[in-house]
Amino acid sequence: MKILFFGRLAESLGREVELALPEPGCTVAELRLRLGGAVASPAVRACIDRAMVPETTRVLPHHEVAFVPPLSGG
Amino acid sequence: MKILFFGRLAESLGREVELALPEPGCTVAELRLRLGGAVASPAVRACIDRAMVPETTRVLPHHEVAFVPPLSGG
Amino acid sequence: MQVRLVQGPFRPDEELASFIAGLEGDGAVVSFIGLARPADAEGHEVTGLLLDSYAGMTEASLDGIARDALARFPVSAVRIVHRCGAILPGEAIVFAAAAAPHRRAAFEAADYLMDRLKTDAALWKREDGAGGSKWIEPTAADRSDRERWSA
Amino acid sequence: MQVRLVQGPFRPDEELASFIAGLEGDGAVVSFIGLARPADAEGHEVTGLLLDSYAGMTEASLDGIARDALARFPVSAVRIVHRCGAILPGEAIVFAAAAAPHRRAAFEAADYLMDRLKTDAALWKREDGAGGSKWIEPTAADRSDRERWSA
Repeated sequence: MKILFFGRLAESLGREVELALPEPGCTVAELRLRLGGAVASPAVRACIDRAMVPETTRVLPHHEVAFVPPLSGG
Repeated sequence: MKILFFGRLAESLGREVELALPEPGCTVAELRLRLGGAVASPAVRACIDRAMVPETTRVLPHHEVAFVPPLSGG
Repeated sequence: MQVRLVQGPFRPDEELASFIAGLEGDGAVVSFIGLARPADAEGHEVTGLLLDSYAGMTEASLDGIARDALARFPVSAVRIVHRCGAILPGEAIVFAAAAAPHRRAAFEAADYLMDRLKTDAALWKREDGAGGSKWIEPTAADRSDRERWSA
Repeated sequence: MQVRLVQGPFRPDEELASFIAGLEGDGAVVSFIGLARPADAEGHEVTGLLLDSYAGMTEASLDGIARDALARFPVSAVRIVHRCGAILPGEAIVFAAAAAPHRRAAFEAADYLMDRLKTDAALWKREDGAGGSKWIEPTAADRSDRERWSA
């Protein structure tokens, strides 16, 4: 599945990476561990289908997953 | 001398009246008494040369005198 | 010119554009536009306003309010454009704007400009409607808004 | 459309004109315009901004802020226009406006829109200057401004 990045994460990791999701899916926290690096920072939030979600949320194959740094507003 | 009026005073009294000032001048309070009517209301303020003045100010022949109702803003 | 008393209609959008064009490096602009309402405080139709002014005194009162705002807040520019004379419903009565490096000062200065204009601008307003004409004075709310700044 | 995320430059004066044209009987309009500053918080030259956005999520965050303002204040209309992408110094970043029968609600709603936009808009800002590029996060002041509305 595709994982999207924004802001300074996109600058260091690119706009997206392709990642094989384990069979029964995994939690956001597990996905974050696999990605590691800048994504591991607690300031970075996970989004599923364009909404921020908690760490325990299960990621499924049809989800659009993104990791985003703190919002900086306008 | 001319006495100017604004707002609802101008509507009832006209934009200006001509008045003979007594020889050594007089105070704003005295002028107000002579004009009487709507001008006697304490809500009406006197102006000399386009600035509000207290009742004890002396009115002199070269002054521009006006009486104005409460300001109503924009 | 940043303070003007105008007899005829003016366009708030053009005031905003020229105010912004005159800025140098500010990040925040707050503008207030007062429009003539088609109804009075009791909901009765208003067909027009008359804003009586006193040449010289009215301009001086607007100038003083603009100067006070510049002295009181960390703003780099303010503008006041005020109509006088006959005004139709929907037309702009007043444009008041403030610009600053940061938004808090711009908001406070614009808010201050309007509270001062409502009580301290030398203007006398008459509302004309089907039921006759009525001269307006500052409301209790206008006076208490004004009091916020007297500390 | 009252909420728009736009890629290229927009004109705040045109936004103000069309916002006012769509009103029906309101007496008060407050608008905020945020301009890209030519210097950063430390006074160093900024040659441009990049506002990264997430298609769908960013628009939804702006919509939510506009809806919250309409629900929270007695205002009849609000508008948010926000740039994304590359922005040059002096260009408008954001236009946020509120209209109401009376000025207090219009001021508070516009103030609220900006405090929310600064902390809750799904945008990521990079300042580019001679000394390099820097990603910006909400300041302590932005966070405490946001807190004013959480009661």
